[in-house]
Amino acid sequence: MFGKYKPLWGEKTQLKSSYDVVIIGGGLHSLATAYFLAKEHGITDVAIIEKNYIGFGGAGRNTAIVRANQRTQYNVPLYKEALDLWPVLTKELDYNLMFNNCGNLNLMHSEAAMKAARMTIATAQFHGVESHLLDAKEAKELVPALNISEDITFPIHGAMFHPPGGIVRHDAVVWGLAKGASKYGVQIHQQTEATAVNTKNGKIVSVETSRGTINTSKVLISAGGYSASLIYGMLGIKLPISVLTIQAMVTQPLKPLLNHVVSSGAYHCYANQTLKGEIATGAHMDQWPNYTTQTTAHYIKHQAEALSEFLPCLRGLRFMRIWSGLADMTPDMAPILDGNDQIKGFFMNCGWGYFGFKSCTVSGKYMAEFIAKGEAPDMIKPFNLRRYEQHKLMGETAELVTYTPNN
Amino acid sequence: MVEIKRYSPVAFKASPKRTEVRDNWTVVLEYDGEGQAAFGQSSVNDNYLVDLSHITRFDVQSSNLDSITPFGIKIPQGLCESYLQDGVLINRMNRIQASVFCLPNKKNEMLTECKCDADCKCDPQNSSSYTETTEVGMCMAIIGKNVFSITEKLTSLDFMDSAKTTPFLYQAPMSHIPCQIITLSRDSAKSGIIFTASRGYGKDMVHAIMDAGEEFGLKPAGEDKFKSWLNNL
Amino acid sequence: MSLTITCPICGKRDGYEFRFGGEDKGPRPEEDGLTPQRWCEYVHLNECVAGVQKEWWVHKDGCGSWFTIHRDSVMNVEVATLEAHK
Amino acid sequence: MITRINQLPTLRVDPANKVVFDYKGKDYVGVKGDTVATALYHNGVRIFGRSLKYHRPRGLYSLDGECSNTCMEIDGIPNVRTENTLVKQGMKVKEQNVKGSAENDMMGFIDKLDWMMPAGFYYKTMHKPASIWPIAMKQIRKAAGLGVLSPDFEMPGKFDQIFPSADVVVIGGGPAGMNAALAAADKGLRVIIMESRPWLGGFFDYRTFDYKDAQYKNSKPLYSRARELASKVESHANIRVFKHTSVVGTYTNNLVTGFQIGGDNDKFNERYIEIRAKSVVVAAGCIERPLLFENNERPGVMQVACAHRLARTYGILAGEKAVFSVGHDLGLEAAVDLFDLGMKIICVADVREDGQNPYLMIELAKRNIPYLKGWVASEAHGSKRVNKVTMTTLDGTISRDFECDLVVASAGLTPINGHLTLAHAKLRYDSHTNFFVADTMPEKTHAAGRMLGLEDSLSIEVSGKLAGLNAALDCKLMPQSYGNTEVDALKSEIESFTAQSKELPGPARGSKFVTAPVKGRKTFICFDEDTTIKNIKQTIDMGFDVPELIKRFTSAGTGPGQGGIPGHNLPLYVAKYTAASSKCFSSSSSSSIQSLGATPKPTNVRPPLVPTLIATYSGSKHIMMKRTPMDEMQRADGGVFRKIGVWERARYFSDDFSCKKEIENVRNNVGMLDGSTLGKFRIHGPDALKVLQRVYVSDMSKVKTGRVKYSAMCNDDGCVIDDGVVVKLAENDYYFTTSTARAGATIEWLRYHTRFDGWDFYVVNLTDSMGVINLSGPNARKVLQKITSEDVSNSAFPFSGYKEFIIKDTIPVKAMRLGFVGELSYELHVPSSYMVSLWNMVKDAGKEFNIQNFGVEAQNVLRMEKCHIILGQESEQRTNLLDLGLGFLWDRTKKDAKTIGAVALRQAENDPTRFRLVGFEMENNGRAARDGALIVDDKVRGYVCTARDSFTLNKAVGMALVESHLAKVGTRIQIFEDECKGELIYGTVVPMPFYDPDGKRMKS
Repeated sequence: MFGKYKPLWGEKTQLKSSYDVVIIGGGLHSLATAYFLAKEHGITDVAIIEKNYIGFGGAGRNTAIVRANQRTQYNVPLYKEALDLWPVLTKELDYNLMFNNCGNLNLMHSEAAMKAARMTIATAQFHGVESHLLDAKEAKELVPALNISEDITFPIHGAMFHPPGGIVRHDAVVWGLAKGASKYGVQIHQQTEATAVNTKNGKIVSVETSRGTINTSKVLISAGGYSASLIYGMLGIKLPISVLTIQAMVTQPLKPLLNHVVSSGAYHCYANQTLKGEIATGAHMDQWPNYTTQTTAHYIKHQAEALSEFLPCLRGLRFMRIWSGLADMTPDMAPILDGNDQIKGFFMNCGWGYFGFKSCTVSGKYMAEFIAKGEAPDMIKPFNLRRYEQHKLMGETAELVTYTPNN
Repeated sequence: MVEIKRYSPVAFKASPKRTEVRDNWTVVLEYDGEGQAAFGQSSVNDNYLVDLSHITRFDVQSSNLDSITPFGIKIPQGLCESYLQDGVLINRMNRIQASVFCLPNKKNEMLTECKCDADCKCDPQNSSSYTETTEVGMCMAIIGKNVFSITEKLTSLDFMDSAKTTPFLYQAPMSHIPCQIITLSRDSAKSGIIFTASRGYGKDMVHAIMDAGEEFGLKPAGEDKFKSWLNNL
Repeated sequence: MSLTITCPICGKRDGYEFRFGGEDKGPRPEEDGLTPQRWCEYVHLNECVAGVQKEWWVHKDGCGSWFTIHRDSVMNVEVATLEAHK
Repeated sequence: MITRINQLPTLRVDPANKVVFDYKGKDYVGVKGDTVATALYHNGVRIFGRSLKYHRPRGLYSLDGECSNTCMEIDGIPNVRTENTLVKQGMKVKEQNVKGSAENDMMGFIDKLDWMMPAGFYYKTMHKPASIWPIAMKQIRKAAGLGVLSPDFEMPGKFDQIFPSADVVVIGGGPAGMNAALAAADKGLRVIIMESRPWLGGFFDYRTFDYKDAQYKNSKPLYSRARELASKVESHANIRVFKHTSVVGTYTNNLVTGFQIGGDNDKFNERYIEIRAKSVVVAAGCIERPLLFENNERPGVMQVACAHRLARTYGILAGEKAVFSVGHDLGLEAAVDLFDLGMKIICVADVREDGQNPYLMIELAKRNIPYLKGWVASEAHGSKRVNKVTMTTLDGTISRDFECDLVVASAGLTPINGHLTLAHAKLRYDSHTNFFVADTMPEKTHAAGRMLGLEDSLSIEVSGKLAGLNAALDCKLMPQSYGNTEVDALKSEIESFTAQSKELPGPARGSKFVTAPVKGRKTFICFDEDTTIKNIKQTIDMGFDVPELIKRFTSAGTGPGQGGIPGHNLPLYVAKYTAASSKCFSSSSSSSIQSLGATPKPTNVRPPLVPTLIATYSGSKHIMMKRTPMDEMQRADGGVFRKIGVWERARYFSDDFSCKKEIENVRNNVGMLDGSTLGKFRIHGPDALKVLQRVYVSDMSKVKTGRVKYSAMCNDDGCVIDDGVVVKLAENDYYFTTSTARAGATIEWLRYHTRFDGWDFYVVNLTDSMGVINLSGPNARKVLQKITSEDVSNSAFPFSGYKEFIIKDTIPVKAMRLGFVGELSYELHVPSSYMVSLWNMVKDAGKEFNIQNFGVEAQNVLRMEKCHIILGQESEQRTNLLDLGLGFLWDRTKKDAKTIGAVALRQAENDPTRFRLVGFEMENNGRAARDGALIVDDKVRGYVCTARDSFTLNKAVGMALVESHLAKVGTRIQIFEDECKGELIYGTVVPMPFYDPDGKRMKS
């Protein structure tokens, strides 16, 4: 049934002196791009260059929550396709990604939030994605632990219920994609640091790494929270990104209590129960740029205060572990998928903020097409970098941009 | 006919025993059960919360603060230093700004010796550098033996910082609300702070402080208790 | 991590009393001949330094001052100068 | 029940003081000072629970709660560490994760199925065919998890929080910590010492040992030395002692967090503690390294200190016949001491080849305890509890079985490094101590005691003293703290102690990492997650070669006890195994790859270091909201309140949330609204006007005395962030209002956007100082005229006028003629303390007109009919000033002002693809579309901002943001609402405003 224990993503190999495509960063978007480059476009001479180990960054630190209830029409179809891909990939990769489509319940705490939810729900439904507005009582029927009384900081008015969303085992996606990509011949080089990207006459020529130089005409940087720093550092391209540390935590494991993902914008908090029984909860970001994956005393206390109010039974539970990762935030909460613009052969996939997990497979799919064909597929055209100088922010958030990452 | 009264943003769950009407404020001099004795003379738990929201306060701003002398008193030069004289408490907020509190024991006839001309920089009511801020905030004092045991439940500020000398100003949050807090005394038997914060938070702030002070027997007290404490400093 | 920031008025305080105000990009650009690219750079684009950078902060829950500090974004600690911790 | 030894001087229980508690419905008796675990053990309970995956029986192992073995449900709270919880009268205790009982668990058979569940088996199974996954998932969920919590559980008890200040925080109340605290406190510094047990004393506390070569002048047992130190510490005026307090987090800049469990006289069950210190001393000591052998977690197997402390601290002998398999002198000491207390010691096996304390060897020999050097336990037997143990030589060549009911097993010590690593110490594996030791220490942090590898009592005490002095030096070197002479004296004192400590024994050699010569199918490296040695091997073979990755793949170290059990063994085992299996590593020249195998890399430790209740972290959180001066009166009038931003506001005044009556009353009569939440500011000083020119889009030099000017502030994208009115009080002296939401950020906005200009201006936030009554409706003037002698006629006080007057010679009023709701309106700004009086006057005056309150929702509809926008409702990130039709406010001529937003507006003004704000009415007398409905064709083209069935206009109208090609009057718009199932509704773009387009009503 289990056979021999062989390396899941291939034996370790020497770094070659050239590849068709070099991908910097060994996270989910990179692995997915490599997988689709190989599978869909027959480009298998691909090297993934990872400084630590695959899944070191956001891939292993995210909420594991997936959903397709975004705000704008540019995003919803993208995330819808991502949702549809989980079962497909489970089969293709022959690796159980453990998609638990338990549905997401996004709490609303004011009339204004209910209006915003209605717009989001209408947008979802317009694109064929299931999503409904519930009142507070209906929400409590779904999640009996909810406190729908008035005596909390943000009383619950209702909720946006999005049944097709849920949780995917994030580590499984990393390992599954690595397994799948390496099967096609993609080389994954861990413990290898990209130190420079060289250009000549506006074209990519090579990548320098801690293990030597690689000649290539195509480079993708999709290194999650580290992308913006790498892209500016290596190529001098500034991005509208602020890298923030985002934290999450789990409680001790418990028999089933929460059957849906519950989240609240006002409380800056989500909570769901993992298959193991832990309540995973998080969402806070310190509102200033950071490359640290440290956690804060401030936040774990804040989280306890928030949960104490809207899921009060959890007061009897213990926090067990808190960790953090990086989120590369853009002012309009939408990513930057671009390439062949400033430098020929240079592609970037960044700015996903805390949406990088939900989107990884589909972003990989379209970035692979972009790299293979040299032209951005329609699906991701709106996510270009130039939208900022054209004063056409995407509106994934309604919030106005002021001088700070948090406005 | 509607009676014209001024209301404090702060209300205690205690019944006033003696009151006095002053500039339309009904100032509580003493509450039932607080004990008649002057501060420091009653027996056990001498910890009191006093509402001083009625005392007149001013904001004063100028790029040349040295030229301004509220009620004839110089504004302290050091940042976040406070100065108490004749019942006037002046707190240096930053390079261009100070706050002025007229405590209950302030003398009334303070400006008689002022020799300024028309735009008198001593008289808050007459100079454009001043803005009256009495109404902006609540103002309360916590006095007694366990003041800093109470405040440590509400803020991480180090009131006992040996680098500071009383009175001094903190501009910082207490119970998450930005406050101006002046430490008047750190003498263990008669410690005391006076603070202001946005008026709207009055009700919740009292609740938070009374809850923190419960284990130390914190009680609401009238203005007289504060005056006797102040006179004892 | 537990950021503290030294306010020029109030001294060293808990970082949560402050609000971040962006990388230091200098004064507003002159408006004559300003291109959309240059303006976008001033308004939106960042260097995203993983290391020490000069940045703006306001003491929102304290004295209200705006000031700059140097901070190491890798360790999330205030440092004395750009050179420190490099 | 076993007899308690109740005469020991080391006891921390009071055997005379009985405590009755409930275990699974039956009364059990413990004594005061017992933990729940010791009380149960005393009562003969050996199986405390069943393990997560295999349902293996689990019992007492460490006595410090490092694993979930003894987690139970207490008083409805799941996963309580019974080893750290004092038993209390009436407590209700239950076992967890069992079907049946812990003793007879019907799920126990799973232990035999381990071959089906190799490392990460769930990734490879249960997805083929896809349809079985949802079913499998349900079963997994049911099987997983330990405790049970009901959704309506209400946490009992009182939880509190404190943020005390200190110069020095000492973590750990053992001999090193106490010495550190005393040293720093003697220098006049404020010290806090935190100790997780309910008493100070650390690992001296239970030891009667009195080494014959002891360095103390008056040789005495270690426990009395501990008590002597403790009484000094507790009586020191500068030291604050937090006992029964676990440190859960340490952070940069010396922030330390923890929680304290309340004692009998405390007013809290638990309280959260957060301290910002100037310097920190970490003297957290050591825990034992679990010994790896088959069934190494069978009930009856326990660590050295567990057996020793059970006897010495609680008076309980853990078993009758014990076999010891140890790697440290403390094991030998325990064997000798337990022997003396009456335990039969069958043999003591020691993995060390040499280095034993000769004195202890003599004592063992004196007692005829067989001593097996170079032997180790290889398998524990007995299905539910130990009845036999197989002992083996390290090379596995000779084995022997011993019958016993207790196996005392420990591979040696490992330091508790979490406090250091959380504060960013970098660890290095030290082959002398076999410890991970801190290579670089966090700033102003000092380690002391056993965690440095010290074993000699005096060395430990001196290291504590030194750490305390160094911490004191940190404090005294801080700016403006102390004079030079004091610092110099301290420095020389530190030097002399350093010299002294060099004379004392240094870090002891630690026992090597050994594993019993077994396959490891039931050798558990992590108890909580049921992770075996075999699992680790499988994982490494699959290419996971970093401990952190192995941890993720096998879950080792991610259970309730976190790294407590596997923290030391996992990295060492991985290093050993990867070094042995060359296939994991290519012949690559990269040194970073090669280095992976040989050097052990610690796994990450994360807060909280001890699992901490959410209730405890939450502490005594208070909801802090702002209330307006009219709060109570509006509630008395039936106001339905909502929390909006920082404020509580009256949104409705009846159950009719369409607000028909409130609206009609304003349109036809007169209503009053509490507008106190508006931001209000005074700006003055020589450069005040310049500032206004910078932040407002209009030409603010044109503000006329006695008039109000409406304008807007934009951000650098040209988007409107705020709107309000400005009044000129005097030259360079203005009063202005902002929207409620922007009030808090206004001053910083002004200062930010002028921070390079060096302008001289002063701003005062007067938001809370002024209550605001919005008096609106055709009868508003009549009402106002009744309370003031000021001429408020339309000619004396026209639309857009500003007036100051005094009501009844007492109440100063700033009055403005505005028209947000589209009627004759006065906005009266008065000092907040007078607000109640004025409100009553207005009500009194309005009685004859039947004046009524109106709330925020009524205002929302009224202004919508007038097409006045509310920011955030009719605007968002994608809309700028021009998109909203507010271009008339923008003065393009004041280029020198560098007005915020102007650049972006110029760049974007000819872009045809932007959104536009339009008014629309529903077709065919249809009902209003819901707010948030979409405007669509085959794509989304915009959305409805606000739309209502207008009682005033007798039709449904609204405002929407649409792409500009749909903005022309007369355009038909298709509206897609949520749940419409494809049934669109339709509207037509109409001119704005809908109500009183000429503004006659608000201007009359």
